[in-house]
Amino acid sequence: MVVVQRKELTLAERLYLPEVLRGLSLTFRKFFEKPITRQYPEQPLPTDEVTRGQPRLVVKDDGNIACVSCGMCEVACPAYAITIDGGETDRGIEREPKRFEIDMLRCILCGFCEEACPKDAIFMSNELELADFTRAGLVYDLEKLKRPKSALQERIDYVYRLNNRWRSKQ
Amino acid sequence: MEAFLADVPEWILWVAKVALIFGGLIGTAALMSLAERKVSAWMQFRHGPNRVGPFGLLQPLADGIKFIFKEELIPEGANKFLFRLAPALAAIPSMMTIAVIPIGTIVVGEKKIPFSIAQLDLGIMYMLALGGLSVYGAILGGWASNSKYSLLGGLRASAQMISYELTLILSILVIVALSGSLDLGAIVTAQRENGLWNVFTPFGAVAFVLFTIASFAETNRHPFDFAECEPELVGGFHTEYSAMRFALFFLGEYCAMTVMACLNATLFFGGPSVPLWPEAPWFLGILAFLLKAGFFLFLFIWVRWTLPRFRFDQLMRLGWKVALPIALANVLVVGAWVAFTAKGS
Amino acid sequence: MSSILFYVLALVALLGAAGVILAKSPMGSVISLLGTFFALSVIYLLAGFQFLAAAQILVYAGAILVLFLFVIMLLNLGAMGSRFELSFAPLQGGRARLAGAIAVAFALVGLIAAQRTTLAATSAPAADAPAIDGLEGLALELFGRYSLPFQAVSVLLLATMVAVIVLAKRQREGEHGGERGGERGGDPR
Amino acid sequence: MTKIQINGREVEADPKQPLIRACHDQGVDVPMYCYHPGLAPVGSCRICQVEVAGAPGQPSRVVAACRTPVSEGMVVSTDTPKAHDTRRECLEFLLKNHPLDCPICDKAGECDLQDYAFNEGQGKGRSSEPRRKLEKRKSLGDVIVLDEERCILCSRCVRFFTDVTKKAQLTVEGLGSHSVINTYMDKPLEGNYQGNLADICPVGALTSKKFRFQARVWNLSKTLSTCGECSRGCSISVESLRAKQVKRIRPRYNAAVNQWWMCDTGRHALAPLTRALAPEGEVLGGRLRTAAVRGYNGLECSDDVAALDLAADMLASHPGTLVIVSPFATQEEAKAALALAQALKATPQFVSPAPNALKDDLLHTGDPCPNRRGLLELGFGALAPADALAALAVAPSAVLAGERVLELLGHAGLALLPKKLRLVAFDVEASDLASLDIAFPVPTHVEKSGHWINVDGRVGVLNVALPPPALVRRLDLQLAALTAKLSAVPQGS
Repeated sequence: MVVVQRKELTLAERLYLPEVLRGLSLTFRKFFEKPITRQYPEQPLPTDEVTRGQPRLVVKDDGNIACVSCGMCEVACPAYAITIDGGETDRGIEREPKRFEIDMLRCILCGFCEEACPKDAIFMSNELELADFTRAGLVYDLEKLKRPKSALQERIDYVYRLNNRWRSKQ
Repeated sequence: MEAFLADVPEWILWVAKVALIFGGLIGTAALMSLAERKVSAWMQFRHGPNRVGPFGLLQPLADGIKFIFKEELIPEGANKFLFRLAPALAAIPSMMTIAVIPIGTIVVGEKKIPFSIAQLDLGIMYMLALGGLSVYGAILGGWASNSKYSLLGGLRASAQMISYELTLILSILVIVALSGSLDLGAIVTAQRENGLWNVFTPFGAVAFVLFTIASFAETNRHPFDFAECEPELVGGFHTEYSAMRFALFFLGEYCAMTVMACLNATLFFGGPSVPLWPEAPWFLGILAFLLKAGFFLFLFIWVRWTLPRFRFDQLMRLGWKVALPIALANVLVVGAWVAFTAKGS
Repeated sequence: MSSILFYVLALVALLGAAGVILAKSPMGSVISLLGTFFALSVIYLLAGFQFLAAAQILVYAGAILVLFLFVIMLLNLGAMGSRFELSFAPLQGGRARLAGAIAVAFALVGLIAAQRTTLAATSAPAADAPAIDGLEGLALELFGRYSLPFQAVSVLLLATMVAVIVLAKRQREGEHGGERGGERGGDPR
Repeated sequence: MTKIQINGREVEADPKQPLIRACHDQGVDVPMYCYHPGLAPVGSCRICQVEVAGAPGQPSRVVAACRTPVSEGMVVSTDTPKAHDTRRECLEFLLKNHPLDCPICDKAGECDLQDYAFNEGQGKGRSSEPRRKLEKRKSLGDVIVLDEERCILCSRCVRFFTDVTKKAQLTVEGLGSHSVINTYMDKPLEGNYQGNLADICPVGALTSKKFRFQARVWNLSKTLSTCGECSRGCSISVESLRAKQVKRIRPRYNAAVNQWWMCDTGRHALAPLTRALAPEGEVLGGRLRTAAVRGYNGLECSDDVAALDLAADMLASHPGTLVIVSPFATQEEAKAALALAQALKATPQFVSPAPNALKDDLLHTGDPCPNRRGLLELGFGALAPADALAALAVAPSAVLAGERVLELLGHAGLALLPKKLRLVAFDVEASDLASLDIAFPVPTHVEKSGHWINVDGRVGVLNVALPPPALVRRLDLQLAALTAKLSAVPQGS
């Protein structure tokens, strides 16, 4: 059995009032300190390259989507959030997604799709907000997922750097 | 203007004063609900409500609208009559006590209009009588809700009120003995004539500390808010209340706080007298009163966000074994002192 | 005007008093008693006894009834139901009727006595009344002329308290050992 | 039989077969691209090289297992470093010009080259030369498209036409690194067996135009089934996507019926299987989804139990019923129809359309009735559509049962039938014919299980590849329920 020996209190502590005053002075001093909380919608959360937000599809500089609908992200997705239907295109890559849906209600933002993609077509953007009034509205289609490459560049560079480090250790 | 005011019938002045004071009281209570959240936020490095209006100043209004439009629920098995009566019992007595507080004197030309609704000889008795009734709101509300949390909240409220009311009365009695009157106006006048606020006299200082502690307990405020006590009782006596009835409980609590702050300022800090300047103009007096009362209102919030809640047996021990003996001894010594210095008639 | 008010208040007081006895649940009794106290205190005010009125509210309504409520809630005497219900059971049975008769007789005697005193008071000079009303006057009367009865009543109260404590203590003896429950736990004193 | 040793194990092998077959028979994995068990071996890809011990005192040799016959006492090892190295070098050479477009390639997921490169290949190419640039989308007729860059020149496709259809259409054109597969004179491919090229191509060079980019193969759920396009009853694998749509039909090896092949008619017969669903709440205009009963506004949705009661009453009060089933009826459905015919004292018959012109020497029989033999053996009489319509025109009532029975009888002919005919139909689709009184929905043959008997008397199995619509029940159960209700109704009342 553990017996916790109580600390013998001094007279000032036993009188209690001085301690109360000490506490009051502490809170009063803190009263004038700068708030550390964030005014969320006006001051959004800081994001940087490590931020793993929602997956987005890269639109290359020529205006075409980088995705060739190979289905690797669909396979990698542990939450079965991605559904892709491919189709033929006249572009050199022959194949592009006709339907690319991510059910954001299922998506767990794990980033496996980003890792699986052989075409650098899907990256975790720094977008964090996710809200809608309907469930159907949260199944993002191709148009909702498209982002210009420049918007994702920071993350793309980060992923490349990460992968290069991994490669050099091999 | 002055001539006009001089000719105004007495009853119109009275109605104007009632409107002003009650409006001020309810406005203060509303502002306090905002101040409570703002001050707590600042003490915790937060912003507090700042969405409704500039600096969140319209937040009480938004809250009020919300309270009005929310659904009122009466629990099954509740005593409907008492359940509906309790919020009114909680709010009305504490609002009525403001009537005897002397806020100052308005001077218009030659005419001096005392700025308080009533100047009773037994002002303090009146306050204490009504103040003692405010506990009924908590007790009956807690009992009528047919909920174990509410019942326990009501029980605690009654036990606590009885315990601390003694201390409260005894500490006021010291001031009454020192001033020789139950009239609050007379008490203020006595302090002004002595040139010394009661808090700076040795007995007054002890009484002040006891009064402040007891007033926290009487208004159910931290660190003695056992009647509500969220961690154990979910919300205590008002657990089952919603919408405007809940708002009335809050209004009652904040009005009681306001009155206690005013009383503290009046009894121990000379009410509307300006320090070191007895001939100060009348509006400075009112301002001084408001500042003093404001400080005690701030103290209520300040203490709430500083001290942890007592345990109930600690509360009772503090009340009966510490505060009450000291208060009794204080009364005894003051009585002897007053008797032997033979200042009275 | 004031006499109409008086009769209304008197009626309220009497109804409240009846409610104390007749209410089915203790809570109803307490609420009825509260009504009676209020009516009485307003009657005091009408008669000009401000101090008495305030003291009535302060002591009876503010403290003693709260104590009653506390005890009733602590005992948890069954559900009260959603409205007041009256029960006339206390008025049935021979003994109850006898007791009722005696009570009514006492009340009558009291009323007559009061009536006579009031008549006597009205004949006396009216200058006495404000003297009793004021705090100083009351204090002088209480600690001067009526000092002995006041002390006697205090002794009676003391005796009652002692009796209650003795009764409570005797009942609890043997049930518990030392009474140390309050000493456990955290208060560092 | 010859005794040889494979990886240290004494086994018996058929001396008429190449060594690779002996290895595969023993479960020893030897990769192969150009070799196909249905085609003559040529040994052009060299990926199947294994190590064979030499004569005593001689060093061991590495030989292509597909071109080496089994000989007595051979000691073969597939797992030695030497064999591995040889194969790896060979693989590297094959991959030298192979484009890295697996993400786009339809073969990905079932590609031999991809699998072996993943298992044995190296992570990086050592070549600094640019890959050859060739035509990526070269159409070879209506069915097949060729990606010349992906081709590893195994010549399986060339040999398919020479060995299987006996009508050579493809050749390897050019020399060295300029070699490509091409048709003679750039003519488009013809014949009913072009689709097999996409199956036998070991890489993604030859792909099916119909299936191109339709789905990733690992997403397809494959169900073993039987083709219903002719009475051959080829064994097939029905491959459907997300339990909604049949995306592809491929032949499945069945030595007795179709071996590795199937015709394009069966391969592309997706439309009859994956029928467009009528919009919710609509009975007609496509697929029947609920029972329908003639009301004031034509055919109207009905509860199937109530419709069955009504059908039983109607048939009982109009004796002399014709019972005609579809040639697609399975044995189980035919049995149920037989019982129904007995209960109605009718002669069971089935619609037998005339043979079509698709008949060829290889697989297609030209007979569009997949279960003709089974129905005949159960005692059904064959009835040409014209005869059937003539009989219906004079009959008081009739039951038409089975997938596509109305379609095979001809909607034009059915529309001319007299109104007094009491007609009960069980079909996948139904139009609002004037004489049709009650219609019941049935599943298609990829939505049910059952058996067909093919022209040679071999049993073909049907399995459920797609779930049928919610309220569609099996035909045999519906017919049995109708029979049961009929026996409860007094006859001729």
